Amino acid sequence: MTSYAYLIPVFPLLGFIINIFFGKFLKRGAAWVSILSSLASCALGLPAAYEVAKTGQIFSAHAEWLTLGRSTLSFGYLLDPLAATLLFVVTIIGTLIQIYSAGYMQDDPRFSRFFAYVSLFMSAMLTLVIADNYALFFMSWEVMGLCSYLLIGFWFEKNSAANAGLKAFLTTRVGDVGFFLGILTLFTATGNLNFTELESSVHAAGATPALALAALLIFCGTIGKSAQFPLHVWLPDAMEGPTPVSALIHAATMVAAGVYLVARSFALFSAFPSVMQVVVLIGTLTAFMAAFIALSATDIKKVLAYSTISQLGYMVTALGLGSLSAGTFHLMTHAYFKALLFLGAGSVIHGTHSQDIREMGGLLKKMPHTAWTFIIASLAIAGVPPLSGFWSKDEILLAAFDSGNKIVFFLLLVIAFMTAFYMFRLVFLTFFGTLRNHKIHPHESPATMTGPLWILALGAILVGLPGSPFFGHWFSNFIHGPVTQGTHEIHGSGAVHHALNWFVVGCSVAAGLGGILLAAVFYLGKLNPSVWVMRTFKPLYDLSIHKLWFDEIYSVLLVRPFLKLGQWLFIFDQKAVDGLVNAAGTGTVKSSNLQGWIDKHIVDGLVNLVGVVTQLTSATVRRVQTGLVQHYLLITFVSVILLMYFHVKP
Amino acid sequence: MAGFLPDWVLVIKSVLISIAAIAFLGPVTMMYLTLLERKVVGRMQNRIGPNRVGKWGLLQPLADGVKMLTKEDIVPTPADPIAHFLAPILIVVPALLVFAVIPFGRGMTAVDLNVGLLFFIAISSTTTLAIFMASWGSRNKFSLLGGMRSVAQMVSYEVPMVLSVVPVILITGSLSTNDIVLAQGGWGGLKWFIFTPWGLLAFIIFYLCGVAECNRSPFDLPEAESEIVAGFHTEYSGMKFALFYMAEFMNSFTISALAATLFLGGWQGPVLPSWLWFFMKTYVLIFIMIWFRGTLPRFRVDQLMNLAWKFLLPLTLINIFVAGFWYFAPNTIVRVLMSAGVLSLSFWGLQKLNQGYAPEKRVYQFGD
Amino acid sequence: MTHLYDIVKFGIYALMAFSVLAAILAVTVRNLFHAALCFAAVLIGIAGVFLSLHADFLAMVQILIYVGAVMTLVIFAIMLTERFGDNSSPQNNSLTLAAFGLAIVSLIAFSTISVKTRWPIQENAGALHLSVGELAYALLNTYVLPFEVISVLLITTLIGAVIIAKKDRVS
Amino acid sequence: MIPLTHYLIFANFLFVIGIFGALVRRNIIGILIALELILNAVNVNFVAFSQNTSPDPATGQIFAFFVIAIAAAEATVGLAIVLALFRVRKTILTDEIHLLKW
Repeated sequence: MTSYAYLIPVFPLLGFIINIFFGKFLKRGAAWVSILSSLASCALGLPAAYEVAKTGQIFSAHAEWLTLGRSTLSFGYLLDPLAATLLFVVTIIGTLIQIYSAGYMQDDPRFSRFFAYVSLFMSAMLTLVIADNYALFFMSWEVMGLCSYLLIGFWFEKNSAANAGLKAFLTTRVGDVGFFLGILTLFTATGNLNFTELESSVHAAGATPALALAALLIFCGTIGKSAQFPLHVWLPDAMEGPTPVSALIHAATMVAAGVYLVARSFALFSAFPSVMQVVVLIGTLTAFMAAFIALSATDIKKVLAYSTISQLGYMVTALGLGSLSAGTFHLMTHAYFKALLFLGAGSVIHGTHSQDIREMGGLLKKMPHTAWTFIIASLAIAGVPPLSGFWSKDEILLAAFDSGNKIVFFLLLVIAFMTAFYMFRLVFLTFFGTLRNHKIHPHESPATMTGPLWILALGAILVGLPGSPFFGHWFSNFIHGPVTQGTHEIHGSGAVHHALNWFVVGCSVAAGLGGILLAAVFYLGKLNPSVWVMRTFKPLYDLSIHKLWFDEIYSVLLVRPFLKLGQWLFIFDQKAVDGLVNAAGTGTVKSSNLQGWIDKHIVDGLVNLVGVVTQLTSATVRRVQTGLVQHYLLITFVSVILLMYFHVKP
Repeated sequence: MAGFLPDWVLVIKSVLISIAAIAFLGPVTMMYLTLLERKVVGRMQNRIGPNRVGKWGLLQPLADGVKMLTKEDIVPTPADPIAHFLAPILIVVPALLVFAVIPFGRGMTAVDLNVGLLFFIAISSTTTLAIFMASWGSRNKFSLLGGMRSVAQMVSYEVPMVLSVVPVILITGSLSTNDIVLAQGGWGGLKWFIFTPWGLLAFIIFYLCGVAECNRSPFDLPEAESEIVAGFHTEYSGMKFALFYMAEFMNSFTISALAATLFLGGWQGPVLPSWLWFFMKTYVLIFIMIWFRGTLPRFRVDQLMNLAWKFLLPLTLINIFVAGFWYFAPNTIVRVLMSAGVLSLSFWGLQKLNQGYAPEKRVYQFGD
Repeated sequence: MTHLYDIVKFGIYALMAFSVLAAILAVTVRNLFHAALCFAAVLIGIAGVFLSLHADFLAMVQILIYVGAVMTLVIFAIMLTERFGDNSSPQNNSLTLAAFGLAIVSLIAFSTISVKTRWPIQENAGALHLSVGELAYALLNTYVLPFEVISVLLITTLIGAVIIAKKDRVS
Repeated sequence: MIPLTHYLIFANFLFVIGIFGALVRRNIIGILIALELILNAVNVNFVAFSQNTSPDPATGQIFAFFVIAIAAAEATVGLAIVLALFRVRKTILTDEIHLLKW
């Protein structure tokens, strides 16, 4: 199957073409076209991934594309463990979410357009996963950006949705420009854009500043796409899109592409410890900040959005700590449980037509399937063993512990605690207690929606196992197998390990369970200390509920200076200039009597002289500026001839 | 004789013989095509057609020629005399020139250019100039309208026509008409390009566009008698008028001949001599053109343009892709099925897409 | 065969002279339609010159694109903007004398440069035959980037021309 | 068989005539024709040089193709502008379009 790997993205592309052109005639059949095309990709992609996993080999092929001077650009596919992992994630989750969308989008007037976009997105994402060089990677990266824009603004009648789409597009653009410059820098420095030869070419070029710059610029792409600090502001707003889109693009796959980019460029990053430190810094900061904001969010999708940002920060931190396997592993598990969470949230929204968790409550009885799968996913993200999130989070904590950086380790623990807390705050507020707004009439969603939920729940439970000690850390061996031989020694922590570190496990479980317990105390019992906490730590609470004032800071940084400048100029005009003019006016009036005759005889004479000179000059000079094109043309030609003459003469 | 005359005289002599043959063939073809057309259309309309002059009216074209030559040559007073005079001459020149690259039989190409096909397309595209001269020079509103219509139509249909030829060039890898015929030899005629999915489609499109390029029915808007008298040659009489007709008939001959060359294997064929095969195929195609005229009503302008730009053009583009696939795919039945499937699917799809855009009812802009 | 060469040579020079003559007419004739026709004659003459330089494909492209397409456009524009046979207003502006002087000066200058420079003539000059395939190879390999840029330019032009020339719906 | 210099002089003639036309024509379409003439002169030079001096004879022809493509684009946009201009100002004579004149 591996030799047909290049066909994997082709099927969704066909689905896109059929849906965009003939969607009008297909009506509800559009969903079938998309789902079947995704299934075809699954049918090709999963055996290919299995082949990689079984043999541990790398499959790739490429064809020459362009010759640019001395270097050539090629395009082709690369199936290594990393790509296989992502294939496993993207094809399955993509298909499930499309099945779910068929139910969720049922009554939308632009039904076929939605599936066309999703198919295009699938195609781009799969291309990105199996791309074997930066150029192809960047192209599909941009197509994904386009799809993201289109889908966030899918309900463009709503002003906020259209604006959110624009914001997402423009914010990620900042990162993309950096990424593109990074690719160019890399190409200039090494003359190579292929992933397979990246390591050798980086070694050949040595650790030059240009390469460090390239790494940093490429990381800009990650910051934009994976919504890292300081470009994270677009992701919460992106929740304006349909919920399946949030699940597919803004939780499971596209935003993970940034992490994937770092993993792909790992050879480049790991050559520069300083760059790695930047990566760790950004990752930890993002993770902490987003988790902090999530504590107080009341919109069900916003909580999940901030949680996504936080978890992405986790992955980036792991990669920055030099643990390729931990980051990738968490990417995979996170994709499953976060997609599940979003789909669950979608189901809740579908059933209650509300997004505010303060209005909900007691949905466990009304929507049992949704509730139980949601709780499973929440347990997974909180890191409760033996669910998938536990294993991957443990890997990351272990990597942090091994790196010896106590602060990072501690922060990550705190974040884990916060994650558990806000997730179970969400769960308890939504599914337990009693319904707070009685205008809501919740009902369970149809089978096309609950089916994928259960399948994903199964995934959220099981996908952690390959990385667990029960399977001998099979996953980390697999990832480290053929790709990065030699590189994992650099930081020591990414290396193969076979024993559980009971201290780290203990900390991790304690943080998770502690968070759940605290949430239970806050929101389940009658005590309800949350109001008290809110009042006591008011500054902190304000900070959280206002999202650390990020939108405001940006508007201040960008908008206010211009307004200020304008005002300042206005005041200057009014006070200084006008004042001077007035003073001069008064002075002139007062002294005019005295100087009347001087005016008449000397000044007027001078003025007239100036006037006459001006007139004379302009009368001659204006002949040059006739407004007739051909006069200019004549001058140009004459000048060219003269230039040629002077050039040739000596 | 080789030792008798200097070499250069021999070269010029052979050139002259070719020129003479073509210069003779063109008008004769035209003369008897008029007869053929009148006979065939007559039969289709349950008439007999000309039968008074000579056996089966065989001398009718000669009589017509004499009549044309002796008619008065009228030039309208306000006309642009130079353009009005040059137009009928210039319209015949490209029509005659393209005969040079048509392979009439085995080794019977007057000039085997290595860019023969492009030569054909390039030269026939200059016809628009002559039509412009005729329509602008006559200073007659019907001429101008006819000329505008004609040029718009020719420019529009040239695009899908050229693109429909591209697959043939792609597969044979040559622009020489001779090479294209040679590439279709063997298998008792089964290697003709018309027997491939892309070839069939390209042939249909090429032939349709060719009919449009000749301004023949059902694409005869530029000369629509019921609308604009006779289009760009309204103001011409006598031999000048005959020249326009001559160009038109020669064009329909060359288009048919080229269609036969590109898709029907040219002079390839068993048993019979090569030139006979060639003429048989060509005349079948000419007969179909006349058949069109006998059966089909005229297009409306918007239908005409929609057909060219919204249907034929995308279809030819898809066809080029399919031909590229054909070139690289292994020679199996799968190749045939896949290309046929893609082409018929896109045919169906384009038809579906075009349906929505057909105007529901006619709008008379100046009707009130 | 020398005589034949002489004849062909004479033919080429005649073609050049014809082209120059037609070019002069194209920029001086009062009737713009005639000027366009003269320009078409120049283009065909230049196509002939290309043939003499063994650039067959280019010659055909020249005819196809210039005569078939560009001239059609030009004549369309003339028909849409000119009143028929209106030769009352002069076609030349007041620059004629200056332009003529400039033309003569630059003609002399350029011709001197052309004659005096010692061009590095290749040995097989004048006998290089290029097949269409080689041209295509050069176009799609060595010069693929300019080729792509040109295609972008053309599509931009297409859209731009439509937008400029279409009637304003609003007003 | 015809020396390079003769081609160059031929091209010079065309170029200079083109310049003359571009300078003296009042009608924008006339100017466009003259500009096309200049471009054609350049093309003749390209092909003549590629045939005579270049080690790779394809280069000149390829550039002639590019010039033709650009000339076509130029003609299209130019004529579109002419039409738009005519629609607004009812004239396409350059010396009657002088809004920017002093």
